[in-house]
Amino acid sequence: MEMILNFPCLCILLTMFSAIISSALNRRWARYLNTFVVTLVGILSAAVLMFTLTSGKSYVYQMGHFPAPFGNEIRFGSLEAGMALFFSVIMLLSLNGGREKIRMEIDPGKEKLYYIMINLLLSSLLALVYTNDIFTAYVFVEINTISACGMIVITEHGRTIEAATRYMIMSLLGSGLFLIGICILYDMTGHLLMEYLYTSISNIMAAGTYRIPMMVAIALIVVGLAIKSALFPFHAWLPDAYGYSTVSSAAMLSSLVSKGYIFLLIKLIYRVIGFEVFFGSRIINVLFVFGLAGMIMGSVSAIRENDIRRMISYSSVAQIGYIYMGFGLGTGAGMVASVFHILSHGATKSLLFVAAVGLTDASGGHKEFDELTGAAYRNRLAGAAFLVGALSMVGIPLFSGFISKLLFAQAAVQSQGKALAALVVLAVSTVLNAIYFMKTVIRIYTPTDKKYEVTAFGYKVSYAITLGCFILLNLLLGLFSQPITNWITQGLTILQ
Amino acid sequence: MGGNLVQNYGEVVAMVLFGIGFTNLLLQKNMIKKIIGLNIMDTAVYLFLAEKGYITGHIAPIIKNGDFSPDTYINPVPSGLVLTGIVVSVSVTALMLSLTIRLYRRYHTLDLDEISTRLKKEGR
Amino acid sequence: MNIFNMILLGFLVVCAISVSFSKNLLNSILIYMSYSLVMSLIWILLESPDLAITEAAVGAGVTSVLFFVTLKKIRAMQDDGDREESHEQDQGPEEV
Amino acid sequence: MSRIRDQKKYEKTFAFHFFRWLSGEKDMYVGNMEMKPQREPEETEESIEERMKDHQQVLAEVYDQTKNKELLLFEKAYKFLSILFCLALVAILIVTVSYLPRVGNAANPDNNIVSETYIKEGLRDTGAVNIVTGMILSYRAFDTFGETNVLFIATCCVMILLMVDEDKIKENADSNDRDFEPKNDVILQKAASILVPIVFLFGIYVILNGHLSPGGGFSGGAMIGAGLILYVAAFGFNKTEKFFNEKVYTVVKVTALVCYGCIVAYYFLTGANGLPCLVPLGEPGKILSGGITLPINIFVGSEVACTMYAFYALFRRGGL
Repeated sequence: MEMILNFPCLCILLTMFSAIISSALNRRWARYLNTFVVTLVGILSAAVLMFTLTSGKSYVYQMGHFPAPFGNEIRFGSLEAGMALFFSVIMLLSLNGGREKIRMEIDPGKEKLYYIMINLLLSSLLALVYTNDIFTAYVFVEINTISACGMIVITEHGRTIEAATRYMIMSLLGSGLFLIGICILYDMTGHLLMEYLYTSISNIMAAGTYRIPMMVAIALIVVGLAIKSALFPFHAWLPDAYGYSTVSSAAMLSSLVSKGYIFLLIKLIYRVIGFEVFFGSRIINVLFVFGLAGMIMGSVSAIRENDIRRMISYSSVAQIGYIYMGFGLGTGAGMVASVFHILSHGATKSLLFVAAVGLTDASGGHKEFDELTGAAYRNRLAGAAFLVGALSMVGIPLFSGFISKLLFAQAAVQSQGKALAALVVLAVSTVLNAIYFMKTVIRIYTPTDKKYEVTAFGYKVSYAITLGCFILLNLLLGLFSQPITNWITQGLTILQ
Repeated sequence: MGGNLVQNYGEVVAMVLFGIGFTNLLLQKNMIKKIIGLNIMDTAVYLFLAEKGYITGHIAPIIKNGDFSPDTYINPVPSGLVLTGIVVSVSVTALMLSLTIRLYRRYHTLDLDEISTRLKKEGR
Repeated sequence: MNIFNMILLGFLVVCAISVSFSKNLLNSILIYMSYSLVMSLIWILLESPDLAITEAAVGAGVTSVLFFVTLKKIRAMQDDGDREESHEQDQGPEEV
Repeated sequence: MSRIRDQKKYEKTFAFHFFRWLSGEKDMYVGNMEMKPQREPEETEESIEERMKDHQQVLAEVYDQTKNKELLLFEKAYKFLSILFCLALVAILIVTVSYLPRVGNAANPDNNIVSETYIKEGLRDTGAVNIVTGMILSYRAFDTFGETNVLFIATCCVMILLMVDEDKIKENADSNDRDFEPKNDVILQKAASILVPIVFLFGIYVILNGHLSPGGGFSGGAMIGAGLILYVAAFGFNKTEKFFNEKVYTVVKVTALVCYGCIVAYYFLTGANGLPCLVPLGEPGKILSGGITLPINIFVGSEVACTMYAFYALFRRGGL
């Protein structure tokens, strides 16, 4: 067996080991270890991505000495490897961009614990991406939830505690539904591995024996994951959690944690439930409606917001609505658009959070729009980065957001019966996006006389490099959209 | 309605308990009761799984007298899953309780609704 | 044994409902503790001694202790807040 | 050889202009584009005060439940709908159950090749007489390692929330309840001095016999943890610190987790690459059997015991 096939398993084990060892180190070494491990995971994932792209196949890696239906397994193709690479890149960049803030906002005694959370978050994300066993997925979903909670509460602020409590309650409701869905599924099929589940489910659907329980189980799993990834009516915890936690946490929560659940859902749709069964069921209509509602309501709430961080958070609600709308379209093109939007939103939202912190710091730490007037002149790079992020979110060509909107529109046109609703809401949501992002951009580019205390934060080299990398990532996603969509399409085909 | 409702009474109870736990977690105002609801919900799922693994007349899966026949022992898989689940739920419970302590220290109440109302009253 | 199983299951439902409607937090924690114990009995009846032993140690033991400690801490903070108002506020529950 | 450019020449370079632009001191195109600074709208102190007061009042009245009838109505409707939703969920689940296969039937789909193989081959493959323990530690080792990590991360998260710095302890007294330590309760101490050794022994028995009888690392570890908690409750933290303090805790936990991780990593990598596992399975029924089950049980047991004690200690006094 080739060495490279061991890499995904090694990545998961490495991140777990680094978390365990970090608890015995001091904070500086924990930081170095964390950076090293995240970089290493990125490099290894890139190697796996190259390997799977050239071979065009997917591989099953058995965890232990026991073959298929008995032991645990992980499985990787090009899509999984690419996602792992993307997650580690975004994690590295958001950590780097918020490093100063981490130092300032987190109690030095607890910084070590923060890096433990990050390491385990990465390991759970990798496991969610690679896993081939749904009960393993449940365990790692819990790790993901707990580490996200830790990342929210690390800043000592009453609001974060309240937001974390709400987040935990919502997540636990979601986990409960997810778990009972898995149990019902296990009861009907007797398997936990994805391939065997897939065969059993297609047999059951063909025979028509357990039709109703099967539908209920699928609905429970999908709704559980949707609740966990903050689909529209379940987003009450989100603005406070993103708005008041430290900036790296906010960037990672919006672009990694919720995306991990969504990627798991995509994997379940293709590998467990089956494309035809899922798109033949009514549940996609529910996802479609809630997705559309989220696109509108998230943007409306964002317009009414007077705090830049909370505004970006509400924008996340709208973007998650887009992704679920893509699921709800019920076509392969819709799924491709959703996966692309995971990438583009991940890259853009973390950029916006990191840039926003530069702007607020140049305005004496105020987050209200009144105080942000002219902030882009006080910290030019952050202003430019925010401009790029805002343009991408609105969907200006050249940037990644445009491509995802284009893909959504194309997918909507192809779908039957849902084209009109999807296109209208897409247009309305784009206009609403434009309203609140352009409002902010105009505000930060309006010159003002008011003087603010100059903080050293915005001029750190690492911060500038981070913003540059983010802008580059955004442009890459926007300019090389064709190979990326090809890769996604190919990855989704071999996912099955 | 399918025909197995009466035979599956244990599972019906598990589902009722799941519903009670879910309702408590969603609607109780008091944090402690929410957490108890969470525990009830989790144990209900585990009860459901344990019922699924049970086979009438079979014994616990600990090999006795060199008998390896599957007709002697119950299904071991659900037990293993529940064992994993119990540990997950105790860690989550501990985390929620510590969040409760912090909330109480900050706001001096256990009522989550009251906290959010107060936060809204204070404004941003 | 079937009847016994049914009685225990009925007890579980009664416990769960009374937890939801009990006014006193200490009572609901005690009820939850008995709920866990009954649950481990049921698991013995379902031939899963591994689960029973774990639930008895973790669910009825450690989790309940954690609940009690939380309640005690909250009471302690309460007492700190209004010590002059009421002195006969009940003591924190005994552990174990 | 370094070249020092004089200040005036440097001021003309592009880099100088760029860095000044970056730091917001000067506009690059100041000659090209007219930009008028915006003036702050003039406000007297009174008007600011009035505005803030109005704002506060609006917020207070909007969210005041006793006065705002619409809000009350909305909340009631919301609550009613939530209860309806929960009832519907229970109804759906019960209908689902009525379609599921019967309990206790040996022909159910979940009693398939997988569970049969676990029973038939479990002892030969893993060396554990207790199939459940053998299964979760060998066949599903990845799950179980993840689960141990859940415990670990939960401890870290509780530490983030409740850990109190040594110097801050004096400032806020309510965060540590050293005042609430037991005051030499004779009955409790006598009972504990009898019970604690028994609890410890039983826990160790359960851990060491995890592959032979019901139980295993998790239940045994929880028992030892409960024993530690009982000891602390009876004799106070000062006595416990003599043999179980933060240092011991860290050493035990990290060692246990690292050893467990190494075993698991070895097991995964050899298994996937088709190499034989060099751990002998031993003779079934003996303590020293079960392949990797026994060492993993010991490590998991010590980790769980540490975690349970850590939860209690963190809850009680915000430190270990």
